[in-house]
Amino acid sequence: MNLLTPLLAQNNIQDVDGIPTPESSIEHVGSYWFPEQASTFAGDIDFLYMAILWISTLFFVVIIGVMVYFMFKYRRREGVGSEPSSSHNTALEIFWSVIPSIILVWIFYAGAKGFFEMRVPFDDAEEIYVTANQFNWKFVYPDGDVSKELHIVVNRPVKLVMQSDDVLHAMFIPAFRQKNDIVPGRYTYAYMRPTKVGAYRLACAEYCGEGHSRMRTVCVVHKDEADRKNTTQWENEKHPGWVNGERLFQINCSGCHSIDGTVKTGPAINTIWGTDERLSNGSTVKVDENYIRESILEPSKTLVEGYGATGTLSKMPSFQGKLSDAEIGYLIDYIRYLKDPSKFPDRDTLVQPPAADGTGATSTVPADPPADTKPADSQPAENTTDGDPPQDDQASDGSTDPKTDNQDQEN
Amino acid sequence: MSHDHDGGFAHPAPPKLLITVFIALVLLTILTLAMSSIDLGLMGAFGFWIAMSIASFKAALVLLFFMHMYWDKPFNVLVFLSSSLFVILFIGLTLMDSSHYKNSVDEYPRQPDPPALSP
Amino acid sequence: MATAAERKKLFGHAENNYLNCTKGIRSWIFTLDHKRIGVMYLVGVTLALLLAGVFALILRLNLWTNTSELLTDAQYNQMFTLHGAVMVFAFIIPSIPAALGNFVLPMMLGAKDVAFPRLNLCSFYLWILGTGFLLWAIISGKGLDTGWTFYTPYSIQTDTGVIYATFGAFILGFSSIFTGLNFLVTVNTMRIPGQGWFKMPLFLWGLYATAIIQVLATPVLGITLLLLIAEKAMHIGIFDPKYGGDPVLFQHFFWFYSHPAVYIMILPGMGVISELIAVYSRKKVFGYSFIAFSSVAIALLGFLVWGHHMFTSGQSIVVTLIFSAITFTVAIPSAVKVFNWLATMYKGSIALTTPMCYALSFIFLFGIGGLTGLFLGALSTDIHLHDTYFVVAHFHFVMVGGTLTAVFGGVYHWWPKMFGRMYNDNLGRLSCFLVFMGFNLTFFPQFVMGARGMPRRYASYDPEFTIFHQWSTAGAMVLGIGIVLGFGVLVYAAFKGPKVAGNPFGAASLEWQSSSPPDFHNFIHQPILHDPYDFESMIYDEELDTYVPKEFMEPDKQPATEPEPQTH
Amino acid sequence: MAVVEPEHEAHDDHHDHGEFIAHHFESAEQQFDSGKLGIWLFLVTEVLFFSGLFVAYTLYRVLHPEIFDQAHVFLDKYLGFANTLVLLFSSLTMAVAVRYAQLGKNQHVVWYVLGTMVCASAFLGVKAIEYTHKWDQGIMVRSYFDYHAGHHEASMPLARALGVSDYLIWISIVPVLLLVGFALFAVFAKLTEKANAAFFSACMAIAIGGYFIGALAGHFYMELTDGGIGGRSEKAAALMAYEDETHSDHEHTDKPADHHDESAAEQQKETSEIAPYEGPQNDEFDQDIGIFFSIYYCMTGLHAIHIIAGIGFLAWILWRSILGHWRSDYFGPCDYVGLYWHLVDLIWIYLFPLLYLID
Repeated sequence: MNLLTPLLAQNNIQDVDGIPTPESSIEHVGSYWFPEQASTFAGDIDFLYMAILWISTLFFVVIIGVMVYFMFKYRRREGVGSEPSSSHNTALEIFWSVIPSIILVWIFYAGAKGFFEMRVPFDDAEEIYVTANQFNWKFVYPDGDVSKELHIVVNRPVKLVMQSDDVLHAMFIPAFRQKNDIVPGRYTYAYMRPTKVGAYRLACAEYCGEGHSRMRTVCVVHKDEADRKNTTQWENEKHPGWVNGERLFQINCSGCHSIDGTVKTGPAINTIWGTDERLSNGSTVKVDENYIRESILEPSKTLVEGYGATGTLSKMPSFQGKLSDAEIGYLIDYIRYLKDPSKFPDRDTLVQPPAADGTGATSTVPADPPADTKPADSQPAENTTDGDPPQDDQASDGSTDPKTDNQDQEN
Repeated sequence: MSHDHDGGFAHPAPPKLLITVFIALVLLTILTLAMSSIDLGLMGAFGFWIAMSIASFKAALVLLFFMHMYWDKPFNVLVFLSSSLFVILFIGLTLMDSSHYKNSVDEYPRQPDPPALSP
Repeated sequence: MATAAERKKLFGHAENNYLNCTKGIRSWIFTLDHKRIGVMYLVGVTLALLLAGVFALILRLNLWTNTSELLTDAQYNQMFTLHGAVMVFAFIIPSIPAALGNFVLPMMLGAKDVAFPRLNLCSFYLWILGTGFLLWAIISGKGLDTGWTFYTPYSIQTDTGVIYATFGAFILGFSSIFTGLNFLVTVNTMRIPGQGWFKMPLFLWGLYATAIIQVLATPVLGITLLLLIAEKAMHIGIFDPKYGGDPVLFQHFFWFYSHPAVYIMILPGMGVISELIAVYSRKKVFGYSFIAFSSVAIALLGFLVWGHHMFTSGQSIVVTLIFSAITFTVAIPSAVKVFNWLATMYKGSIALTTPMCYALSFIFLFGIGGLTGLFLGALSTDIHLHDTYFVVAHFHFVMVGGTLTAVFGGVYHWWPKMFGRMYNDNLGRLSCFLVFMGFNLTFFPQFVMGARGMPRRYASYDPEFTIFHQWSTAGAMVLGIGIVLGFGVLVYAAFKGPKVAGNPFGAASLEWQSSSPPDFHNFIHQPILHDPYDFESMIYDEELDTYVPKEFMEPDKQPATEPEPQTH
Repeated sequence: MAVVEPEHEAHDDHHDHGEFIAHHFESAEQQFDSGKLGIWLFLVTEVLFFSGLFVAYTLYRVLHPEIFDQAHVFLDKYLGFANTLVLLFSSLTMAVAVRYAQLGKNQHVVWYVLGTMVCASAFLGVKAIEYTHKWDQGIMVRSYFDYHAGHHEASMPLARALGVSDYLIWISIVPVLLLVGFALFAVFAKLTEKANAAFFSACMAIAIGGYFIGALAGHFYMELTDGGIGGRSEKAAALMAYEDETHSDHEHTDKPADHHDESAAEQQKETSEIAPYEGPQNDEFDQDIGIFFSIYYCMTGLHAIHIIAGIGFLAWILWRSILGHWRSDYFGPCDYVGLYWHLVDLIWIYLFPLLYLID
C-alpha cells in the first residue's frame, strides 16, 4: 500500500513532476538519516544534525573505548588488587567540563540560528489557511480554492495560518523539516519555501485522538502557479452531485467516518441511507435528508447509540457556517450514492450543458430520478468550459434540488 | 537511653510579642482595605504592588513570630524560602511565554460557547 | 579483636532477620520497618513494570505491520497511554527511591529507620491506591487514551477514564512527595555521628537530589491534575479553549512537574551506578564532590528547562530560546558524572559481575540517551525531530537504558543483602546481555525512523518504515525475555540460592556492616564509620567468606564500639 | 523541666521520658528536629501546591485584566475583611497555644486550641454564606456562569422558613450532624463517666458551633445590607448600567439598588428575568468573567479544604492536650500543626487582596 498514490489519484494529480510511483514511494527517498531536502532550511538542519552526530559519535567512541579498555586492562585477577591513584583532580574536572561546554555553546548557537529562520516569516509569502480537525486537513488558498492536500508552488514562500477546531494537532512535513503545533483557540504559523517539485508526506505529529495516525496527507509542490491552480480548482458544475459530495466528504468527514463499513470515531456511512438508526436515548430515527442535515449542523442534538450518551457533547464538530446548503446537498447525494450507486451517473460523467459547445461530449444524460439534481448544476453551462469558480447563487440553487427530491422519495 | 537535657530546643514566644504582632497584622489589613476603598489616585498596577507589599510584610510577620522562624534553624528558613523562589520561577517563565503569544490568541475569532450540557 | 563467633553473629548469614522476626500477613501489612516496606515496594513496582512491559510488547507486535492489524486504533492509543502512565507513575518514579532507597538509605546512614516510618508506610499504601486507580481505568473498560501527558483539550474531550487515571496519578504524586520528604529529613537529621555530608555514599546524594525534586515539583503535578479534573468535570475554563482557557498553559503546568520528574527517574539511577562502579572496581570514587554536586545541580537546573518539551507547541520564540540555552547546561553535570565514573575505573580491579555488567551497559546506553539529547536540545533540529520516534528512542535510552539497567544493577547488588542468598552470576550476566542487546535492537532503529519523519503515537504508518519497526519489535521480544530472565534469576535466588554472609562484594558503605539479611534493627552493633569508598577498611574473612570491617579483624586494634548485641 | 500536668488523670502514663521518643530516634531533640524539618518541607509542598493557582491567577490577571475589573465587584470585601480578621485571630490563639505547649501547660493549650477551632469554623460559616449567595445568583465557574441579579426564592420549606438559600441548607448538613453528634456523645460520655471523652466532645461541639456563629453573622450582614455593601451593589449597578449603554439591544431596567423594600424586591425579581445583563453567553466581552470565578472557587475552595483539614488536625491536638501530653521536651505535634495553621493563614493573607481588593 502506498499512501501517496490513492490520495493523488483521487484528485487527478497525475501531471506533477517528481511524484513518486507506487513502487518507488515504498523505498526511502533521501539520505540515510533524512527524507529528501525540499525546503530552504533542510540543508542547514541536516548539516547541524550531522555535525552533532559526528561530535557525539566522537565522544561516544572515546568514552566507550576507554570503558572497554579499562574493562579488560583492569579486570579483576587473582592476586592483583586495585592500584592506588588520585581520587581527585580539579584540573581534569575543569577540563572535561569546559571542553564540552564550548561545543554546547556552538550547538546552541547553530540551533537557535536555524530556528529563527524557521519561525520568522518570509517576505511576500503566500498565505494559506490551514484548518485541522479530527482527523482531516483542509487547506484554503488565497483564491478561495479548497483542498485536502497542501498544494504549493516551488520557490514561492508560504505562510501557513493554522487553526484547529478541536484539539491539538501539529503540521509536520518531514521533507521540509518544518513542524508546528496547531493550538485551538489561537492561530499558529508555519513558514516554508519549497525548493523541489514533488509530493511529500504531511502528517499530524501531535497526538490528537483515535485517528491520529490516519491524519496524514501530502504536500504537493508544483512547478508553477498554473499547474497548482489546475489541481486545486474544482467546479461543482462539472461533476455529478455525488462526486462533489465525495470530495467534500474527503475534505471534511473522512477522518472519522469510513465508507467501507469499518467503525472509526463515527459510524460508517456507506449503508446508512434509509436505515433506522438506534439513538442513544433509545428511540430510532430514519436516516433521511433531514436527519443527515441535522447531524451535520447540530451533531450533539441526537447521538447514535454507542457514540456517547444523549446530552453529552458529540465528538463531531458542528459544520454550521462551514458548509453551505448546496454542499450539504452534495453530501446527501454521496451518502445515497454509496447505498445504491446504480441510480447515479458515472464519476466521469460530465454534466450535459443545455447549450452544448463540445466540452460535454463525453457526457451521458442521466436517466435516473436522482439525476434531477443535475439540471440545477448544469445551468451555468458556459462556466463549465473554463476555470471560473462557481458563483455563490448558483451553489445555493443547487441546494434546493436535493430537498425537493427528498420529498418526492418520501412520498 | 538518657535524656538528661531538658528540652533546650523550645523557644516559647513572649505573649506580648505575639499580641503586638497580631495588632500590627490587623492594622495592616485595615490599611489594605482602606487603600482599596479610597481611591488615592493610584494607578491600578501601582496599587496592586502596594497591596502585595503589605501582604508580604504581613506574611513576614506571621513567619517570623507566629511560626518561630526568628528562632528557628537557618536551614529550615532556607528550605521554606526556597519555595517562593520556585513559585516565582514558575510564574515568571510561564507569564513571559503567554504574554508573548497573547497576540495570536487575541486575533483569533472567539467561538460561541458550546451548548450547555444536560446535567 | 572480635572472636570469630562474634563476627559470625554480626556479619554472617542471619537466620533470624527482619524477614522472619515477626510472622503472619499482618506483620507485613502493618509493618513500619523500612526494609519490609522497601521489599513490598520492590514487589509492587516489579509487577507494574511487567504489566506495562506487556503493554509495550503488544504495542510492538501491533507495529509489526504498517496497517495496525492486531489492535484497533482506539485500542492502540489506550495501550500506549497505559504503557506510559503505568511505567512513569507506577514504576520508574518509585522504582529506585521507594524500593531500593527505602531499603538502603537508612542503613547507609547507620540509622534504624527513616525519620517517619508511618509516613513511609502511608506512602506505600498511597502507591497501591494510586496504582489501583490507574488500573481501574483499565478494568472499568473505559481505558485511557490521552497519552500519559494528559494534554488538554483532548483529555477534556475524550470519554475514557481520564478522571480515574488523573486521580490515580494525583495520589501517586503524594506517595512520591512523602517518600521524598521522608528521605530529606532522614538524611538531614539521622546520619550516624561523624558522618558528614561528604562522607555519605553517592547513592544518598542521588536520592537527596531526587527528594528535593519530589518535594518541590510533585505538588505542582497535584494541582495540575486537580485543575484538569475540575476542567473535565465542570469546564472551569482555565485549560479548555472552548471556554477561553489556554491549552499551552496546561503544558507549562504539566512540564513544570514532569521535566523535573525526568530527573526523579534518572538521578537515583546515577547514584546507584556511582556505587556499583566504585564497589566493583574496588576503587575510591573519582571526583566525589563533583559527582555529588552534579546531582544537586541537575536537580536544580531541571526546574529551568521544562519548556524544551514545548519547542513546537506554540511557545513564544523568546522563551523557547531561553529554555534551549538552559537545556544545554544540564548536559554538563551529566557528562561530568560519566567522565568521573570512567576515571574511577582507572587502575581499579574490575570484577565483571552482574551488577557491574549492568553498570557498564548503563554507561553505554545512558551515553547514547544523553548525547541524542543534544539533537533535541538544539532548536532547529528539534523542530524536525520533535514528536517523532527520535524522541521516543531518546527517552527510552535514558529511562530504560538508564533507569531500568540501574534498577537491575542495584537490585542485583543489594539482593544478597536483602535476602541473604546469592544469585547465579552467569545467568545474571546473560540477562544483562539480553537486556542490552534487545534494548539496542529495539530502540536504535527508532532513531533512524524518527529522523526520517515517523511521528510518534501512530497506530499505522507509512510502508517505508516497516523494516525498522520489525527490527524494533524483534528487539522488544529479546528485551522482554531478558527482563523476565533477570527477575527470574533473582526470585529463584531469594528462595533457593546459596546463603551468603553480610558483605560478599567487599563494599564499604555502612549497610554492608550488618548480617544478611539484616536484623530488624538493621545493625546489631553500632556500625563503624569509614569513608564509604575506602575498600581497604573491609577485610576478607575466610571463615565467613565475606568482608568485615578491619577493626574486627586486626588483633592490635579494638573496635571503636564494643560489639555487644543490643537488646531493645 | 519536664513538668507533668498534675490535674489530668492520664498523667501517670507519661512520667517516662522515653514514652514519646520513637525507637529509631536517639533523643527528643533529634525527633523534634526531624519533625520540624519535615513539617517545613510539607509547608513547601503546600506552597507549591497553591502555586499552580497563583500562576493561573497571575496569567489571567495580566493578560485579561478586563475580566478581573468586571468580576471582582461581585465579591464583598467586607466579608473578606471579616474573615481575614477571624483567621488572623485564630493564628494568634494558635501561636499562644504553641507557647503554652512549649511550657507544658496543657490546660491552657486546650482553651487556646479551642479558640482557634472556633475561629476556623466561623471562617467556614462566613464562607458558606458567601458561596451560597453567589450560587443563588448563578455566579458559578466558567461553563455554568449565568448571572441573574436579585433575590431568590428558596424551594426547600426549611430554607424558606429560615429565609436562607437552599444551598446553605445543603452544605450545613455536615456541621449540623457533627454538632449534634458531638453534643450527644458528650452527654453519653458524661453519663458513662469518661471524663476526657466528654470534655473533648463538648469542646468539639463548641468548635463546630463556630460555623453557625459565622454563618449567622454573615447571613444578618447580607440581610441588613440587602446582599452586601462591600462589593456588588453600587459598583455592580454601575457595571450593569454600563452594560445597558453598550448593548442597546438589551432592555433598560435599573439595577436593583440596595434600599429596596420587600415589594420592590419582588418586582426587582421579575425585572431581573429580563435583566439587562444576561450572563456571559450573550455578551462576548463578558464571556470570560466566569474564569475569574473558576479561579476564585479553586483558590478559596482549596483553601477551605485546608481549613477543614486543619480543624481535623487541631482536634487531634485538642485531644492530646486534654490527655496532657505536652511537655517542654515534647510539644512537636502541637508546634507542627501550629505551623500548618499559620500557613493556611498566610495563604489567605495573599488571597484576600488578590481576590477581594482588585481596583
